Amino acid sequence: MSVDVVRAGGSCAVLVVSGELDVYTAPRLRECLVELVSEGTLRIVVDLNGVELLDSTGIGVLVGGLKRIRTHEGELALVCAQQQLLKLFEITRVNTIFSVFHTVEAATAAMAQT
Amino acid sequence: MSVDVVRAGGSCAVLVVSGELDVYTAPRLRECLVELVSEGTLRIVVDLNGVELLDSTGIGVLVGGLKRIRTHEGELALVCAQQQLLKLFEITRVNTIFSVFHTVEAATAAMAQT
Amino acid sequence: MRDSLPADAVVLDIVADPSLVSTARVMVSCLASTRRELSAERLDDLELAVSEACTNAINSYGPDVDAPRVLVSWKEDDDRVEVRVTDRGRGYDPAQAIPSNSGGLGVKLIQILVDEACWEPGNPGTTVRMSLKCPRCRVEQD
Amino acid sequence: MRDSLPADAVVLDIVADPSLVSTARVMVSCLASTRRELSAERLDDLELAVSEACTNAINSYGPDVDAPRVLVSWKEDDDRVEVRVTDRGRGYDPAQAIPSNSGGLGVKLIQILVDEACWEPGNPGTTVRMSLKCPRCRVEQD
Ligand SMILES: Nc1ncnc2c1ncn2[C@@H]1O[C@H](COP(=O)(O)OP(=O)(O)O)[C@@H](O)[C@H]1O
Ligand SMILES: Nc1ncnc2c1ncn2[C@@H]1O[C@H](COP(=O)(O)OP(=O)(O)O)[C@@H](O)[C@H]1O
Repeated sequence: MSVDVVRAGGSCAVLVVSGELDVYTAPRLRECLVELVSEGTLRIVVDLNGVELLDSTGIGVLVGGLKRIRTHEGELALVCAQQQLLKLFEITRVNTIFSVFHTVEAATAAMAQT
Repeated sequence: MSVDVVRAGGSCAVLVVSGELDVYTAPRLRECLVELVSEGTLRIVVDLNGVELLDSTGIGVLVGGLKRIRTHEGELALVCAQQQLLKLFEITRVNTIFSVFHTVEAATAAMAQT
Repeated sequence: MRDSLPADAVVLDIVADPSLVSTARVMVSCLASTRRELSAERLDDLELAVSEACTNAINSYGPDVDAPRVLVSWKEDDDRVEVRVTDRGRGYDPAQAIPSNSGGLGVKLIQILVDEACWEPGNPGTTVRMSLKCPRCRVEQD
Repeated sequence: MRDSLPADAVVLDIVADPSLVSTARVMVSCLASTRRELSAERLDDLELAVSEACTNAINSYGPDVDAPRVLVSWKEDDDRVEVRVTDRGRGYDPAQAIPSNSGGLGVKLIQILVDEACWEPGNPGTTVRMSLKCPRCRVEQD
């Protein structure tokens, strides 16, 4: 699993995640989210299009990140166009708490309006 | 492992092998070679460029195929441009008994001259 | 820990460590993709279920357990495959589990992703048995 | 068959069947690629050595052996990894082996592909220990 942070101007960042997001690798994403929020990045887009596996621990980290950022009145959106992950978001009802976009462009555009 | 037989006109055939050629899959290649030789195909090119793993059992099948075809005064050539396999041919000295070409075209052209 | 496993099973025996869950996934994925007719989607489902089960098995051990291990086994017949994940941790009875809002995602996913899932007490620990209906490969590929 | 294995090893226990050699390879390949700094070439070398060792272990059993099995274990420290392949077959002593023209490719390959290889008698059977010098991954990847 790797996480690349791309600054998108202002208090916005895109996190490009690739590989497998599981009980072993998810803590690295959590650290990254915590660090961004604590330094004031309050608009975060997590790009999951390069993710090959996402399990409940990974989902837990995303939900935790969302909660954390919302306590600072920020926002976190997901980018995902993969059928397998979209199915997972539906099963777990994660799609009811996150905004999910197919492309980074759509997500950052929506973010800019909040 | 999969083997596709491509007729190249006359008594010549190209065997396109892909996947892993090991103790489990090599017998399928052996059967294929035996069948071709027994029906009179005496110029065979084995294209190994799609092979991801070749072990000593696979090499044994190739050597066995060469021996069989030579008793019928035919010829068998290998196609391979992968460093890992070329290294293996060198270590095992298989390159001293086979003609190894980088492309199918080079191999069939050489075959046509025998 | 291995007595009740069928004699012809494939068994992976790992230290209960998060870094080894990927090894359990690739083992099951290799077996499933080379030996069974399964769509890419069902293969992903099985991999994810194995991942969840291993995570729970690892989490079943307290921090002070000496040499905690997890077994992942594969068994198949003509109609189905069964993957079992066994731990000797604190034990789990899904009938007694208290439904909560935050947790419970892993167990729920396992139940949805595979055709049949059951949890057996292990005295100590737990074995989760997950099975998928699928025919053998006509020609095995790799 | 497992008594002499280190407590923190990863162990794969398979039926001695050619169709399962690929599973042994992917297990070792996953462990090596996620945990160690190894070039693609050395990774291929290790996979091939494991393949050869498993093939020999499977071939060590006669056709009438009941439930023959092969163990593949992984063990690592800061400087090196060791893969062991254990069978309970007819036994092998490389010092006694008769060099031949046709055979002997598998054993020779193992010796060339890994940094150190040795064969130990198993009473019955054989364990081949293959080790590769390589550092741990700085950041583990997958
Ligand atoms: N193998 C197991 N051993 C012990 N407890 C388990 C096991 N599997 C599941 N559980 C229990 O079931 C609960 C729900 O698990 P799960 O659905 O994976 O969600 P979470 O782990 O996020 O709580 C866990 O908190 C744990 O108490
Ligand atoms: N684990 C083993 N158990 C018994 N015999 C073995 C084992 N490994 C190697 N051998 C012996 O060593 C010989 C050489 O093996 P190898 O180099 O793989 O070539 P081949 O199998 O083609 O003869 C085998 O024929 C076998 O007799």
